[in-house]
Amino acid sequence: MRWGVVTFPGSNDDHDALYALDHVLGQDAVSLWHKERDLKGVDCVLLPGGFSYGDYLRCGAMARFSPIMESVVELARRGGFVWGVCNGFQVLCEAGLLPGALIRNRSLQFICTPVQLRVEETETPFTNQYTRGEIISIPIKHGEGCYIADPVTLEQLEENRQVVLRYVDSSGRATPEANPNGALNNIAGIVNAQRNVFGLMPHPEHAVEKLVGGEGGLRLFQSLITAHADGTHRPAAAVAPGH
Amino acid sequence: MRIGTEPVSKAEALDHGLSAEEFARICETLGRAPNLVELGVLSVMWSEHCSYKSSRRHLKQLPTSGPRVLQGPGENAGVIDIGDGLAVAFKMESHNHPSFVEPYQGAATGVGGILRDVFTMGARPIANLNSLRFGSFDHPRTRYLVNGVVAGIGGYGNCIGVPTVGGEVYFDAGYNENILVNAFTLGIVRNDRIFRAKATGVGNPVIYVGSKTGRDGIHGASLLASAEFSGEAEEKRPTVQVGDPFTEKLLLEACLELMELDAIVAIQDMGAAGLTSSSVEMAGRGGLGILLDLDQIPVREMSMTPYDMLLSESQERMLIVARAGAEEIVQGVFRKWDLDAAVVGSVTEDGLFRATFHKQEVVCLPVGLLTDDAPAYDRPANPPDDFDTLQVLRLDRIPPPGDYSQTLLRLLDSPNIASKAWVYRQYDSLVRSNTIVGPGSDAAVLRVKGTHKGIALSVDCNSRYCLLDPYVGAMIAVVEGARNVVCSGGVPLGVTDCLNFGNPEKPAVMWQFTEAIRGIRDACVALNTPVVSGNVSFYNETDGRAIPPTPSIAMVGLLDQLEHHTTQWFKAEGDQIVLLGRTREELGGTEYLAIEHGQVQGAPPWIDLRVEKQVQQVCLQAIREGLVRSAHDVSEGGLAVCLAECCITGPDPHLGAAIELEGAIRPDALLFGESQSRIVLSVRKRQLGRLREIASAEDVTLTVLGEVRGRRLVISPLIDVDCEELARVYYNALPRRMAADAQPSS
Amino acid sequence: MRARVFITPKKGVLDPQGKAVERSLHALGFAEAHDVHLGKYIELSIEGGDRAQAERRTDEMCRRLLANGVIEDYRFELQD
Amino acid sequence: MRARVFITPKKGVLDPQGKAVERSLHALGFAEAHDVHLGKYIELSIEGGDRAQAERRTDEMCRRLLANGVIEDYRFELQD
Ligand SMILES: Nc1ncnc2c1ncn2[C@@H]1O[C@H](COP(=O)(O)OP(=O)(O)O)[C@@H](O)[C@H]1O
Ligand SMILES: [Mg+2]
Repeated sequence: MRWGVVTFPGSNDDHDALYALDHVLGQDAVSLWHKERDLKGVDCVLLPGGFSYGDYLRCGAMARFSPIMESVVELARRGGFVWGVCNGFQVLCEAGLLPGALIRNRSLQFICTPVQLRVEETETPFTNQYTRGEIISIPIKHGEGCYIADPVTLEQLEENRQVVLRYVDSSGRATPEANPNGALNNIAGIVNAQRNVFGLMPHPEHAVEKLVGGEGGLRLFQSLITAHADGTHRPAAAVAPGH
Repeated sequence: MRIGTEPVSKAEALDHGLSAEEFARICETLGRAPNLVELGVLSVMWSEHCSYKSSRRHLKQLPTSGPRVLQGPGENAGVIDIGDGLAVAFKMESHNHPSFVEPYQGAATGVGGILRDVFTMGARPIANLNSLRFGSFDHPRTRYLVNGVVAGIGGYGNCIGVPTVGGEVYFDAGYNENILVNAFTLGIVRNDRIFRAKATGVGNPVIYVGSKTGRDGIHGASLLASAEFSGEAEEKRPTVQVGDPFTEKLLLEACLELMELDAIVAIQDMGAAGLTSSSVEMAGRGGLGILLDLDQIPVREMSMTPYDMLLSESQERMLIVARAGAEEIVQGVFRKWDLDAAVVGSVTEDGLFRATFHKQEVVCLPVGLLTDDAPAYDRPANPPDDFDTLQVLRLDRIPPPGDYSQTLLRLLDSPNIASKAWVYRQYDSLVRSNTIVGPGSDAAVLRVKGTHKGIALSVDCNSRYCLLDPYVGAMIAVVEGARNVVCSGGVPLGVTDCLNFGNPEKPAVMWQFTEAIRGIRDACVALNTPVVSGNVSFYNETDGRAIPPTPSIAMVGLLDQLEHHTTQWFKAEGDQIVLLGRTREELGGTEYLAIEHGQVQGAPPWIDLRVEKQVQQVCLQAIREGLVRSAHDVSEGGLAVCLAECCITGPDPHLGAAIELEGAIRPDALLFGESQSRIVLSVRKRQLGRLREIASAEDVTLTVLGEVRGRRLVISPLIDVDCEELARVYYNALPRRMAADAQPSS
Repeated sequence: MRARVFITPKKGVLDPQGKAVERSLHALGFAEAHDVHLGKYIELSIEGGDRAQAERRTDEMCRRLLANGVIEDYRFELQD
Repeated sequence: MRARVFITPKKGVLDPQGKAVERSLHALGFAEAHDVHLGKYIELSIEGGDRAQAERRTDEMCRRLLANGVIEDYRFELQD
């Protein structure tokens, strides 16, 4: 399948996502420049970590107005895959493709550390290679990763099984101590109701090689590759939108 | 607006920090008194910070060349070849005073500055380190400063996307009023694409790129770092520099992109003394002149004077000498990244630094006067009066601990020994996905993509040793850095230093400085690690009290095969624990003496460079042969702390050890003494024989201490503690102190 | 015209910064401080147009960019 | 008593945040926005004491904790 990784001027983990896709997973991956609208026919757009436009006002606040995001929103509306990691997750919330928002960590500090995650839902194109309840380790590195949403939204997310990943301790319990940033319900990652848009704070692209951070994130990518191959979630038309 | 073209008086010159003799020399050379703008230029270029006037002649003693050295000191960063057509560019720099005044911004802009030094060379930064010194936790401002500095380093490095992979932090009352913030960056560059800051080609355009110029830090780094602090310095405080990492990220990407095109002749960042030093130094290296048209400088504020523009230390700016006709190429790239690029001058053949403003010439100075002919002093140097008494340690008056387990726990609770995770968790250590070993082991290890190689990095300095004996202390800083690199599987390649001292006009400080240089020289010669770049920070004094001498050393090493990378923690039950090197009865300058007996006293541990080299050789050889499961050097806290760290710094669950210790020396020296040239290895039982062979071939003492076993650290008969207890103390020491009630900023 | 924009966390939304500031104030002996909330304050000049237009435009800036309606409220004042 | 504190970057000190917001506003077509500065807005309640005392204490809070005097200015208003 063909992947596109967006580069905003302040993106940092775009190289890492491309490296993971291209070098480690052998995927066809291209870079997408924020000032352009052409998605180059990709099946999945990945919005990487970093500080899109400096993020001095609010994380991801500006990115949603970029030309490339117009096309990304359209791709998502047509059922194409859109995946936001860290800053990418923040952008997706700002753009309204995912509900809720990400605010300052409870500690008010940036945190870079591996965390344990429980895979809550496997019936998504992003997690079909895991078993429900499985615990994986992936690093986080963010200052504003505390997921919040209003009570109604939160309940809906839980009810529809849209909470995909939760911070847990090594025995799998979603305790306050295991929650690195204060996220409500220990939420680390969610999908939208249609399950084609995925946002998470941990960085799976930094967990795809034994040598560098382990392989805890590898199957997130493989899940999507599988889903794409099965055609279960194929977007309506994986071509650049007209403009 | 006062443009400042009238000749200045001697009083004004003294006000600018020049001495009467220096001013007389200037007038004599020029045949006239300089005007105010020129005085500003002269005062910054002749400041200690820019001219190295107290240190220049001493720095010449350092070994700076070697077969791999592509660029030694004198450029923005040093460069060492690592094979495969690649090289590493690296440097360390201080941002001490600014960080004391405004910890967040001071530290942040320190990181920004050192990053520019490295990407100026054409290198893509891949790693940052930081070396920090704070006052004691009893001091009312310490926690505020720690919080701000750490957040500032993280804030800048995380945003620009360069991982911070290691560093060091010490707390000592000697830094209560003068903290140290030293930042290091390493970048990767193709060895045939190194950019330098040497202006050539008369008529070539001089192009200003990056942020606009404001009144930030006028006389900031240069003057602040060239004079002592006192209460009233706060009043004269220039506008504090504020960092803008996002703009720097744009600048970084734009510069690296431009470097792929054939447009740049020379490039230098605008750091201390901004536009002045970057133009003068580029002209100086090329033996040419530069003419600037100050009306073209992009400014942020109205009514900036020529003086302001030339001396501003606004961040995130670079100066480029481009190939004539390449202006459009430069501007095109910068436009893509939404940055300003303005042609502000040209290279001239007259050897003069000239600047015009509103069509009027406001500066006309010989470049030579500002560079090579700047003053250089041979300042008097004498040991401090208390040197001899400091060295005395009466061991017979040091009672042994009552409970060795408790002593070990107290050492693990010392902020100087405890885990620094509270600090480095705030740094993105992963971005760019090269981090094989991040912070928390002896040295960080990064892979070099596209090769089988790795880079190992460590920064070290025990300033307590340096206070007691700057010669020995400096040697130890070098060899400890090398030892850390070796424990991680790397061959030490070269060094950058950041020499932090008090007021060089005091003979005692000057003596500490010269002794430290001698120590660095001897150690670097012995280890074959040239010093390729560095920085001197003098005047770290407040109200006449100098900091402990602190020559921080960053060591860069190379792993030919990445799979040789090694970490410090035990790996498996049953592995044999081995000590390389000998333990002497040395307690001088130890953390044990300070924590348990409240003394900073005695001679620091002795160092025999030949033995050190042999020990490192054995460790490397064993790692290369695949014998070593873990390697950890013995440093602060001695063997007991080293073993505890081997138990608890790895992933859960922590592995214990069963150790039998015997020796003919005092048990506290055996356990907590800090004898040098020691490394603790763990190896599989069946590999022990081969390890013995290697050690005996190098004539290195090898002692089998015991084996990895259980969940307790047992050093019979004196110590027996559960690993979870060790870990609890070790990991909580900093968070506990930092979580205490908030401290005011003033 | 000069606009002053106040952005505050919506009622009920977590405000870790406000909490931290309150804790610090107490630690420093300001026991009388309560119910601390931390928001953003933005000052800007608006060129041209009349007051009504400035009002409309500032509101639009807030809605589109300056505040995130999911978690923040905004208010603004205009001055000549 | 309710206090509203405004903290702004000192004049002459670089304000990358304000600069970034201004750039963003222009990119969104708000060409009329200029001279944008981004600061903090803090609301708190002060219990007990009279107005004069509240004023003195709030000022003290600003100096000691809320504003960073090296790079920021502050102003505040009190309301009953
Ligand atoms: N300021 C810092 N920034 C990043 N990492 C740090 C910092 N201080 C210490 N560390 C990391 O913590 C670990 C222990 O540091 P230190 O005690 O100085 O090690 P050593 O004694 O082996 O030199 C090292 O991996 C080091 O890189
Ligand atoms: Mg070490």
